[in-house]
Amino acid sequence: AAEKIMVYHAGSLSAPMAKIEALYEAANPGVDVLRESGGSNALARKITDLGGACDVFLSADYLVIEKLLRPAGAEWNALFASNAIVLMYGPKSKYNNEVNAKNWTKVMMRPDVNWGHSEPDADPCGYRSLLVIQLAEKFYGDKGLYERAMKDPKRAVRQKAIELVAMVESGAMDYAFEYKSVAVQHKLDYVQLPPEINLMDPARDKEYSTVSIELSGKEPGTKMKVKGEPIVYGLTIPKTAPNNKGALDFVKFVLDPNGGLKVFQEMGQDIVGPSSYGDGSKIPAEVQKMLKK
Amino acid sequence: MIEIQDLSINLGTFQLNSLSLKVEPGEFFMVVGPSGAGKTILLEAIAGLRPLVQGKITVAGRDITDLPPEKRNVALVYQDYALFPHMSVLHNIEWGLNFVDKPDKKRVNELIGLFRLESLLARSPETLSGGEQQRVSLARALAVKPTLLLLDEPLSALDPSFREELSDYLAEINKAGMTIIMVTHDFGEVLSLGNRVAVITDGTLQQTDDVRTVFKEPANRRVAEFVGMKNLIECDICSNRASVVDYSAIIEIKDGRPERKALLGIRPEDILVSKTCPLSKLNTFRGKAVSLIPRGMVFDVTVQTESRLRLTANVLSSDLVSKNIRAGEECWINFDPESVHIF
Amino acid sequence: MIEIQDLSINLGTFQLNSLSLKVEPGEFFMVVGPSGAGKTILLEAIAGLRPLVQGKITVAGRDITDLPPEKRNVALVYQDYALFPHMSVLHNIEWGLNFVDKPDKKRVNELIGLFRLESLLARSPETLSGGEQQRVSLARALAVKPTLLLLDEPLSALDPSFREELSDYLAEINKAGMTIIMVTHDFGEVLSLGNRVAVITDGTLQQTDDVRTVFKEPANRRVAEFVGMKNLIECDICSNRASVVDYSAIIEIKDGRPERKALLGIRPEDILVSKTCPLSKLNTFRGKAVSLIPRGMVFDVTVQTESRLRLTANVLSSDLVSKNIRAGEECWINFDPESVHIF
Amino acid sequence: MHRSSRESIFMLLMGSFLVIYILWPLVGLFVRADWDLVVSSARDREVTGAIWRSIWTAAVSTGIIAFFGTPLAYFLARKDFRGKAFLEAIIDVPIMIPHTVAGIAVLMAFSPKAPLGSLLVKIGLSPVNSHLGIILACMFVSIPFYVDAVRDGFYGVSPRVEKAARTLGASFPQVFFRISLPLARKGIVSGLIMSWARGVSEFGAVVMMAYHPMVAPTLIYDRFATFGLKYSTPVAVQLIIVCLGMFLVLRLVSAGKRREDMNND
Amino acid sequence: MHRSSRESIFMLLMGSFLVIYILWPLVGLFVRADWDLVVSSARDREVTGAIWRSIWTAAVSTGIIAFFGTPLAYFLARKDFRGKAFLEAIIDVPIMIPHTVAGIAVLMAFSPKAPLGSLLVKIGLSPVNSHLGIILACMFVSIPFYVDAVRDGFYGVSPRVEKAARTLGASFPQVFFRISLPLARKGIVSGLIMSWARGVSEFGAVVMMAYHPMVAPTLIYDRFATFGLKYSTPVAVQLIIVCLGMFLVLRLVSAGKRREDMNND
Ligand SMILES: Nc1ncnc2c1ncn2[C@@H]1O[C@H](COP(=O)(O)OP(=O)(O)OP(=O)(O)O)[C@@H](O)[C@H]1O
Ligand SMILES: Nc1ncnc2c1ncn2[C@@H]1O[C@H](COP(=O)(O)OP(=O)(O)OP(=O)(O)O)[C@@H](O)[C@H]1O
Ligand SMILES: [Mg+2]
Ligand SMILES: [Mg+2]
Repeated sequence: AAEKIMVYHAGSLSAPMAKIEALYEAANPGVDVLRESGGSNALARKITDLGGACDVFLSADYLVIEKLLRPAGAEWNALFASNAIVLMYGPKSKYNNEVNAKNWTKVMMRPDVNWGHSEPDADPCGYRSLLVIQLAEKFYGDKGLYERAMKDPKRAVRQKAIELVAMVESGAMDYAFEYKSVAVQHKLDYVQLPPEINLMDPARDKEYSTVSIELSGKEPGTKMKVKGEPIVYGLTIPKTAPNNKGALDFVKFVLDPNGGLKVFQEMGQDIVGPSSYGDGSKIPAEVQKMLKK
Repeated sequence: MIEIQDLSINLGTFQLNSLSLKVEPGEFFMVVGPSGAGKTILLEAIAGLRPLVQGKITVAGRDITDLPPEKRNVALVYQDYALFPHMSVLHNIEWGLNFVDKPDKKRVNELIGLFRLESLLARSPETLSGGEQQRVSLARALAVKPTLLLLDEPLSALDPSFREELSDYLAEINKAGMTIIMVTHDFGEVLSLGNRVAVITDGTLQQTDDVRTVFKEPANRRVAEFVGMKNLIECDICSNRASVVDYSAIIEIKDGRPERKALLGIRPEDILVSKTCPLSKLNTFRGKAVSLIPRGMVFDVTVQTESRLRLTANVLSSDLVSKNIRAGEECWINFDPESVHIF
Repeated sequence: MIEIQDLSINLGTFQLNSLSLKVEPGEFFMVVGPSGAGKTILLEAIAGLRPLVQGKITVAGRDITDLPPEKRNVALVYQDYALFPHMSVLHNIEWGLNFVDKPDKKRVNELIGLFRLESLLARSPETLSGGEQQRVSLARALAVKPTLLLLDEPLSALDPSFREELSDYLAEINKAGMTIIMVTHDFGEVLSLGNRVAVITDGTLQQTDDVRTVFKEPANRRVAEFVGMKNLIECDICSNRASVVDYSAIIEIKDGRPERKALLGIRPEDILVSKTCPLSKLNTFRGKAVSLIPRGMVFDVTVQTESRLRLTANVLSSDLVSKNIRAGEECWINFDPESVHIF
Repeated sequence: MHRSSRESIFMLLMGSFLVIYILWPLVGLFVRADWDLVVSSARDREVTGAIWRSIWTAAVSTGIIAFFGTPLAYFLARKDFRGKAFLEAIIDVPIMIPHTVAGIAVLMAFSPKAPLGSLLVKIGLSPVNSHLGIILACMFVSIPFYVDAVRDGFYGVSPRVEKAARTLGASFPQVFFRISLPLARKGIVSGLIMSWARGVSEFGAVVMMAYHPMVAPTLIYDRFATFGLKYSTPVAVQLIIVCLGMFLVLRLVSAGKRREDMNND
Repeated sequence: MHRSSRESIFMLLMGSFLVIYILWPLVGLFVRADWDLVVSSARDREVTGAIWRSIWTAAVSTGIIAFFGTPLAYFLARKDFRGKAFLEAIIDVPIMIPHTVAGIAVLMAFSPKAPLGSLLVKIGLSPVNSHLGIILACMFVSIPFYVDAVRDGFYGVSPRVEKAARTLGASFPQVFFRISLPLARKGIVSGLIMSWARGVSEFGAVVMMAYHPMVAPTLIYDRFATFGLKYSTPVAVQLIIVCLGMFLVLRLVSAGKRREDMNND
């Protein structure tokens, strides 16, 4: 039987990962890459709580690996790409002919406009959307924007990106905060937000961290504070990986500037690093070689 | 009461053919016919449960052809009872009262007593015996006091003494004014209860007449055979004599008639069988008893005469012994010219 | 053939009480009883379809009490036919042949002809008339040539001439060796077909006897009432005279008996009614015809004698006219001491 | 007697495979559940709220289906016509549509931009992110289960019995409500249970129409993704216990008192 | 005649609400679909493979359920006993369990770490990420639909007819297969359709056991996540067309030729 590499990845990476799979399989005949996409949190839970067989895990937020996998489930965490939050809209969205990077906050808050984002607790994209609004309040000097937005009855929270896309396509929602790569993949229009607020630029780390949000903690009822940070994707090989050798090889391909990283770039994401987050001592040597210090 | 004009029903392999019928108010009207003749379907049509191909049904001059069943005030007791399986016996019987202007609870109690259903009231119909189901079904229909009661073999599953009691009750309510149309296979019931009777065979109405007339003077061969006129003989008639075709026998008939070929019938109970030559010489034949078949209280005695006539007579079981008639032995038969029916 | 010992069945509100019965091979055995007596349940028990509380059933000496129904070689014709609704008439009839060693297709064709089912073969049972269903059900059971045939009112939905034909056929196959146990409400059938008869009332076997004996000499009052012995009189008996309790009448009986109180019964067909005083003075009473109720071919004539006896006699409808008997008028009754049954 | 019970035992043995197949994972769920959390979550407003919401939205959806679906089922059971098989096939389609697709299809039909959805919005109803949205999604996935079960129930009602009832003076609706409906009771109860339970369980389609207000499956998923299995299982366990109780009551009511006569047959 | 047809029309009108409720979103899906893609995806090996896999795994699961569930359904229809309502309630539980929970429960029961799962692994079967896993998940969610429908079907079979068959020389199994089963035909067909279709549609539970090999719902989800609605809808449309065809055949077969006698009643 063919060698199998099980890859769990965030839904927002579906398109690039499909391409990477094809490239990798072409380069390594006899290897079958099996991708499973879903919410980053849910996938991590599947690995930890349900014994899901996973060789490589790529998360939309490196913090998911930190929070849920390390140190029990995985030993290292490699950052490799960034993404931006955009305001996605579709052909049926109201005012889609006048919205732009300057007026989007006003358009969004118009009384006849539905907008939404994904669930902050379940999906990193969700809380990042809220942070973007907070940053926008400062950036545009629009006092009280965040509070008004939170109280806006037309705000809808959705579980995952998938449903936001479906809603925007069907016209049930006019605007949704979403990763840029997702908007690109689904060929939907989007408002490109200024780098000061779109959480894309790793260099603006400081600016982003001026805002924060309360999220659910480790168990229901508890809270924890999350600060604004650039959107950085992380990957790791879980300890339980059935095919560690194949996993290493695949990770190398993903981190190869002429391999995976190139694909991410083509599909609307920027490359970060690649570099190790936190304690990098357990990173296998082969992978270590591909990382920037 | 009810007048049916030109009623036709089509069920693919079976047709009821333009049947016309008139039942007088207060009449006890019987419907008989062979199995599969269309009796049940006729009752269903009257109740408004079968789509008609054509025809008109009027009650007291009012056209009810297109009236829904519940507006006809006609209750039908089905041959297979059609009880409501999810209700107790009592609720079955009382059910129709829900749709009646002035429900008569007293009557329900009377019916329960009369039909001896007291001990069954709480039971589910599925646990009842055949006869019990039949009684419940009849009581249920009577409870609503319909103006027209349609009964499809309503006493067939009852024992004789019960049947007698309920016959008497039906006769009584009929006297009290209820019009009844009843399908039955029991000629005893036809004779004892019925005013007039309709004979249906194969979807066609053959005869409607007074009950006794149908038995004595059936309209045609089919009816004759059906009502048990077993002796049917092809004859050449000339004045008041009929010579049996192909045989040498001559049969005397009552009135003079023009010469013609005809069918002639004699009911078996009208033929007397005796061991010795009877006094009357009219229609007296000597022969041999070829078979004796028990039919309850009577025997069917078939006699082959010397003139090669083959006639069947009914002899009371008790008479058979006292008259000393035995199979294979010689005997005499004799019948009145009055009892010879000519078609 | 079949011996039932001490059979008991419990259905909650109804019990069949330790019933014992023996049917000889080749016998045509009748079971009669009022509605709800337990006849159907008895047949089901014999067929192995009802759990027994106690009892033993042996066939030809072999204990079959715990044998499943299909191993008993007993076919049951249900009162409500129980045809297979998903099969054509033909498949219904042929169905049992699947489980028979040597299926006899020829017989199936014979049965179809005999039961006049030719034109119905492709039909679904749900579209059949009541009588048609009954014929199919009977043919289906006969097709498997059971060693014991259980019939539950198998002819009740048929017209008289068909019924006669099929009775003859049943008599014929019984003569050819098939043992038959048949439940019926038709005393005519009991008399003409049956060898012996069992009378059941309320789950209890009352009498098992030769068919004629049961009618003439019922075992007790319940059986007497059931078999239509309408004249039941409480008497003080002394030698060969019975003096009616409370009345002044004396009835002559056949043999001398010790002095005692007893019940005395006379069948209505054994009582002669005449307008004029009959020749015999034995058991002759003068009275008044108080009611004349038609019962098919006969009338129930109830006479109130001068000695205040009230007796019911059967008079042939034709005799009623010839003898000139009218309600309310004077008449004489007379009966043979032989026909007086003492319990 | 022993004979027939031997056969019953055989059938029960065969069937027990499936019963165990259902019970095994359920028992696993119950055993693994942290019962302190089950107890405490029983007091958690969010949990009880979501379970209650699941129950009533599925009940409303079942009610609407029953209102329109019962006549449809009767019609299908009583009439035969060209294209009936096609109609029945159409009715069954929602069973086989993947739930997400069902959700998308319903969302597209009822989105405020679509004709139907805008109509609803115009009369002041919001078809998405609302209880209405949950009900709309539940209805779509539940319809076939109700209609199929009830139609099969009506097949078992004898038209003769209905006719006899007509001749006793009852009109068509009276016969329908007092005879046909009660006689199809078993099928109707099965239909109600299936339709309602199917609505309670729905996640994929409901989540397309409304993540908030949260129904139980959404909450369970949310808890799973946010806090892990430890915190989602207690909610699931609670939902199962509540629904099991409701099933039990419904079955007991519908079984009625047939006990005695059945075992005698 | 017009009377009864007036009533039918009323019932059909009521029912058509539900039919339209089902058709509207479906038609929307079909209209929006890019038919060039539908046609080309009909030649896409991955699509046809996933659809075929959905069909056969659901069929195998239905087969197993039918094998064990038919005796169970018969038993439930014929016997009455203490605790029957409880047993029936247990059997219905999988209907109301959110699919993800169902998937988690089945996964935990059959994970290679659990006793049952390790047993399967020992005999060389892999319960996760395999066809077996898909079948195991489908079974769990489908059992109640089959058992309920078939049990209701058996309720309609007269015990008298079965008894009459016994006296004609047929043994219990012969009567069961030749009389009871064919007479419960409508219920069985409904049960088969529901159980099979439910299996085809399952995503939440199946995806827990096996994302790969991909069944149609997983593929549709994957396509949607990767390429968007434009590329997922054609797969859904194809799946619907194929299943609709299969329903049609099943219903036509089960309807038989009752046409004539029905409309005369
Ligand atoms: N739905 C139907 N389709 C075709 N033929 C039918 C249908 N219903 C009844 N028939 C036929 O119509 C004929 C008349 O049926 P009906 O029930 O009226 O007979 P019947 O005179 O009542 O007979 P019985 O005395 O046996 O009850 C029968 O031959 C029967 O087979
Ligand atoms: N399942 C049951 N539970 C309770 N009682 C029952 C059940 N089945 C039958 N019975 C009762 O048992 C008695 C005998 O029934 P059975 O059917 O044997 O009567 P039957 O003698 O055949 O009467 P019929 O001549 O009316 O057919 C009836 O009173 C009936 O109500
Ligand atoms: Mg009839
Ligand atoms: Mg009986």
